[in-house]
Amino acid sequence: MSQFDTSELTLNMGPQHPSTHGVLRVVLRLDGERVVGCDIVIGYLHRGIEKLCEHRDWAQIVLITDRMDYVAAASNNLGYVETVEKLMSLEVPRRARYIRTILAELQRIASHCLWLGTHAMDLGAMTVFLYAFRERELVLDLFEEYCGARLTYNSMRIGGLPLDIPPGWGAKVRRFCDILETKVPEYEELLTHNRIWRDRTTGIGVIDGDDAVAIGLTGPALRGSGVPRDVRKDEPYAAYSEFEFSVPIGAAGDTYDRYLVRIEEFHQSIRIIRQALDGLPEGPILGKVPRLLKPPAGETYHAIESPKGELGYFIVSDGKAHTPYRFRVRPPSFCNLQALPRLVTGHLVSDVVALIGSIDIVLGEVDR
Amino acid sequence: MTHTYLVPLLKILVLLNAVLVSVTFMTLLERKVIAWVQVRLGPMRVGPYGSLQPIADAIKLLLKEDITPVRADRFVFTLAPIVSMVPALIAFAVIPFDREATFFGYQVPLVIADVNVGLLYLVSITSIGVYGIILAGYASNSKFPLLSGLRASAQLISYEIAITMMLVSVVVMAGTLSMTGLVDAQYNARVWYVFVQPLAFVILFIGGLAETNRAPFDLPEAEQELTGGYHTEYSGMRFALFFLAEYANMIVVSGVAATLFFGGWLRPFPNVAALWILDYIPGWMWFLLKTFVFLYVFIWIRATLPRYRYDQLMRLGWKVLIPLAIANLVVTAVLKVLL
Amino acid sequence: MLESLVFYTLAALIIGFGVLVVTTRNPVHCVLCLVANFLCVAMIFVLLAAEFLAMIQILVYAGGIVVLYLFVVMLVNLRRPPDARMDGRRQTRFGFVLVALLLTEVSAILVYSAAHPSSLVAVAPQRPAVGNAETIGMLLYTDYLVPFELASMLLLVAMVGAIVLARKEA
Amino acid sequence: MTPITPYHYLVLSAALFAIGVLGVMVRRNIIIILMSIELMLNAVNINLAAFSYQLHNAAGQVFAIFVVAVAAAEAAVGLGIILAFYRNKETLNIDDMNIMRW
Repeated sequence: MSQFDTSELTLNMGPQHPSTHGVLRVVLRLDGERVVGCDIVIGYLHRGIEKLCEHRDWAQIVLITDRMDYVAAASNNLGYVETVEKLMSLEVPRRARYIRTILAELQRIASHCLWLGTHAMDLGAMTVFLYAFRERELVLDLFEEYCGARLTYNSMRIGGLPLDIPPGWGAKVRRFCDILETKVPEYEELLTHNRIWRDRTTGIGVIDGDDAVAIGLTGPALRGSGVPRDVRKDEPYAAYSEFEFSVPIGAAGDTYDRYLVRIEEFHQSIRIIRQALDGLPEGPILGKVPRLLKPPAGETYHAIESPKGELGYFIVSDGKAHTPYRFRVRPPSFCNLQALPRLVTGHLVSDVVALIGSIDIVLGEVDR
Repeated sequence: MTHTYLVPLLKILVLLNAVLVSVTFMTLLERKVIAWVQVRLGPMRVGPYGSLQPIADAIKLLLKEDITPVRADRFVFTLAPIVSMVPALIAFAVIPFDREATFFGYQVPLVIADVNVGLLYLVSITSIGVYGIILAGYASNSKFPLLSGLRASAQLISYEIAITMMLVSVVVMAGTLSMTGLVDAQYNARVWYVFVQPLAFVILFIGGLAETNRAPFDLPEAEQELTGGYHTEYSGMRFALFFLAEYANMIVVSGVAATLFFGGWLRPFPNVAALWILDYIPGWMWFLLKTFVFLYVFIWIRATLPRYRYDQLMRLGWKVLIPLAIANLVVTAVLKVLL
Repeated sequence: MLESLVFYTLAALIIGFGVLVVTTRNPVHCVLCLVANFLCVAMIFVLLAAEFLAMIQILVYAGGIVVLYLFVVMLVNLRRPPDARMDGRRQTRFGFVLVALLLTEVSAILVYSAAHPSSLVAVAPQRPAVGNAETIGMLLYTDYLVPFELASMLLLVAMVGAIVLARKEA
Repeated sequence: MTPITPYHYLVLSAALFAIGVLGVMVRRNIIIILMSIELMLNAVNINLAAFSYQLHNAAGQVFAIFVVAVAAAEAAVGLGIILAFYRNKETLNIDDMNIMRW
């Protein structure tokens, strides 16, 4: 009887849509307002970064990596320089590693602020957006003072750092940590126990740990499902092995848990930054790096925990050219985005925006 | 002749202008209040502290190109903003601002039409307002507006039931449908109805939020989901009309709440003679003050709360508000008969 | 004088919108004309001192029933190409004959009764106080309680029926 | 102009009723046929209200309210049937509705 009853409506969300966080295009098949199918169309921001990197010399690539996850440029820099250091077996001075950690954690805070603001905005809580951006602004100021740029920092060098921290910068970072510690409860007051927020996020886009691993989720999206995987803990890089911090995990694997995980990461980042500032050693900031970078022939994969998940670089060097032979990025946003069709099916249109926000993507990184 | 035709006409003229002006300045108020909540300044460029911003906005919107999509139903597309604006304006006809005021020696009641079915009139007029949204959604011939139109009509019809149920319990208390009569009843009962019918007031307010498509029930125009909803395809003055209608509806709901539950033009404690000092403030000032408080709360809520989801909204309406309203009505009626 | 003016204007509008409902091809426009027609009829009720009825007319008819029609028309239109909405004519000749017969009958009755005024119609048409909600309420809950309850039963049955009909079968 | 008498209302009502009948006969779209029936019900309501006014008796209005209730019930069930039919047959043409069951 109901054989004609396939009243599916195809709704094209994006690439110009307020909640797709850039130029993501989601083609939804709707039954009423319920999503029965979802196709993701990407590539609107493709700039050929991987190919481009094969035609730049090793030092120039740092600058290009800024343009992938442009809201977490320092993390991208860090991942790249560490991969090359691993390839060349370079020793990085301890002070440089500490400062890198501070920068990476500040970047995590900035990225999470942006995520929180836009995620809350997608669900209609417009004030959190401006509150979160207010704190992000402070991070950007700190970065500006450190390297002169506010978005694309180009803040690391192979073998160390281009600049030492300016005098008094450490104190400012400490002050920022104090401020943020009072502001995070402010966000939580507006959201965490808000009935509407909980109704909108609990039970939405549930994915259990095994499935999350199978689908390749990483970062807070994976930890929200209760898998305690964090590259900082499991395969420590920079100076993470020297600090104490915990890896927050969720239980239900829904949007609310992913939200809680990220909120807790604010606190953990503050903890790491404080420890790093306390133990900041003296010394050089740049190791012994040859004038002409020419890594030996070989290949290597190295991953770091970017704010969005596991950011990995796979670089092949043929040992002859001054450029990588092959350059490949494992971007967390791209891999996490694969979970979206699975997460949204069965939910409503309103949940689609919640879920896009909840897996925290940046299109610059998805498309590269 | 003067009294029968001229005075009402003048009243209509004055009220329409006052409403339109206050509606435009509502946009400024909203932007300012939300800005303050969000620790920013809001509009500051046009006029002192941005006070002339609405005028600049109006000029901008008037001068903008009025685009009609090619595949749209042109007639309905033009009609829809008008249909949403007109009910919002004519609803003001029965809202009493004061019992009467003296102008040039004339005693003029400050209500355009004190009809004996005033409350019913309000309910029916607001029920017409839904057409604007549905028609806009249909006429745009685009999917986001269409979804929005469907959402809006379901939402408005569901919340109308709760509101009407609740209004009935107030009417049971007062024994009249006339708006002026409702205020008089509160005067005679020596109490604002909000203290007798707190539940009814809460339901009216929540329902009012939903009826005016305000946050957290602004699903039909959810920018983040439906890219603006039913007015996605609109531009220029037609777009502005939808917004003006929304703000005018907010003022209507606030005015109704003030009249029904907060004694309209009555000063606080109207029967306590010791507070005679309050009488120096004219009644219409009290009314406007009360209305303004509600408008402020509307904006405050918008700045604070996330948005409901469609199914949650329907659940709230049908499974919470309507049963509560019916229970409230039954209890009110029983008590009224017993006491 | 004014009353005549208002009446003739409203009557013209009612007839005009009525004709449009029947003749317009686009169903959505038909529904719009229907709403306009109902609003004019509501104003006729006001003219007849039946304010309560007028409000019910707007609230239930214009704000409720016709929204339902609009909904269905929109849902149905969605899935069809625009040209499929076009609506041919049927039974035209028979329809007009029927209408002509009807009008003849009515006008015959009118002419006859104008010639023989009955005692019923002779009551002076001054403005009576029957329009208000109180009188109707009293009548509804005393003299016409049984029809009232029957009407509510009818609505309940209709509601159940509509749900059963509209529900998708699993 | 002559004062408005009940005859005026009766003529108006008759005309509206006739339009409704015409709609039922002429149109093919079942939704519009239902709408024409609503027109006829309204014509009846005008009559009821006019007589109620003329006779000083609110009973006419009470019956008009019953008519509205019946119209609501009719619309709900009628449109439900139409939707169910449309889902199965993909048509709204009344001439295609010529079987009692499917």
